[in-house]
Amino acid sequence: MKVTVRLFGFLAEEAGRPELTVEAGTAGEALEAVKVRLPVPKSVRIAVNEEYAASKTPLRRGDVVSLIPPVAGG
Amino acid sequence: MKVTVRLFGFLAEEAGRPELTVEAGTAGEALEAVKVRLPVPKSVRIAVNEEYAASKTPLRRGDVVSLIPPVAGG
Amino acid sequence: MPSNVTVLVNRQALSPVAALRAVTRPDCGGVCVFLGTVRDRNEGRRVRKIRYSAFEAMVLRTFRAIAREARMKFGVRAVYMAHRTGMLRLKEASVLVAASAPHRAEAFAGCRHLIERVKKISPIWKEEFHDRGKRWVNRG
Amino acid sequence: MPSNVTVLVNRQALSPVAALRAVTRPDCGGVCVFLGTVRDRNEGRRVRKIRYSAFEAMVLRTFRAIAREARMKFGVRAVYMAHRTGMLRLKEASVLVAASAPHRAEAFAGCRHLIERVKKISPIWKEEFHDRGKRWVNRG
Repeated sequence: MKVTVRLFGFLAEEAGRPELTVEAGTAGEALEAVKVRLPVPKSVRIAVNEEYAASKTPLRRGDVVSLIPPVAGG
Repeated sequence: MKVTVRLFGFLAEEAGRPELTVEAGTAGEALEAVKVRLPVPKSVRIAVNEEYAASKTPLRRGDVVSLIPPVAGG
Repeated sequence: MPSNVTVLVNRQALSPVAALRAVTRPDCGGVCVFLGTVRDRNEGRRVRKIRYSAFEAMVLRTFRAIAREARMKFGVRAVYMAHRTGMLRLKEASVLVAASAPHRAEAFAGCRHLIERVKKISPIWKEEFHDRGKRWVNRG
Repeated sequence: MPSNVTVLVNRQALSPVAALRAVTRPDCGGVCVFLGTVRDRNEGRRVRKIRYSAFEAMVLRTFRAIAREARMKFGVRAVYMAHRTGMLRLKEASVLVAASAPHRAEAFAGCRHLIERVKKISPIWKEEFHDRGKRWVNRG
């Protein structure tokens, strides 16, 4: 299934774009697919839509995966 | 020595006035002199000029004694 | 401690904007502010309004001493302390204290220290007004 | 939790006055506010400005979740949480959190909880600009 992966922070900067499209059935597969194209540190977390999600989370049509670099708000 | 004693909070209300003049040589003597005229609970503290002071603090001409009821700011 | 300490006690409404302007500094990453506001209940009674009175000159002295303590104990860099007097309605702020520090832990600890000490040592009194009658709070 | 929670993330300057208006309640005796401000040094570097970016929709979700936590754990009655994005100069506030509670201990604890959790879970990033060059903070 084609999935949109949104990139943030230094990942977006390094990719030179705010999102990628990958082929994946779970959140973790989406991450792995991005790693083929872009170095992604271990500390990056995954969100599905607007919630943090485990790697094994299955994706449904229309879900958006986001890669969340270590946060630095405040 | 004649000393001005300032009253605050419920003490001023009960005395019906913001100060009294008493005869005293120490802060404690001033307090005792007020007690003759007015019930003063044990929890009342003494200040000389603008500082908390012990009973034995000697008074100098021009010193003002203040009776400080339990504080309730904030 | 010079102008990085601001102390006020008067009848005017408290100004959070003035407080923040006074304590915000380029060497500080955080500001913690506490406001005490008039609550509608106290010790089981319904409260209508509160009148604060103060021995102003001594209050200002205690504020400066408390600010020094906060600097020594918690490394806060700037302090603002203001207490209002006169009659206050529900929700109005009676006290506003603020502290800035390089890091947030010190800002919180310093600000907490300010309010705790004000409540312990600053010569301020309050009369609580009920539907009928009033009472001096913490009469001792 | 209904309208006693206000959450914001945008490019506009933070408003302490709006925060206080939002959280002040007659059943609360205290409001604690924390502001994070841009500091001129970080990890030994001189900082000139900071650019914040955010995954806004998710930030708002995390803010609401954090406000619920503060209510459950500390009994705070109203919460205001706002984070700014875009380029900020020294001394400007990047984050403003506020909590009201019946008593001050809960207001302080609740407010502290808000900022600690924002720093842990809210998807916000910052680029620190130096005299030359810039870096992503907490790049991991």
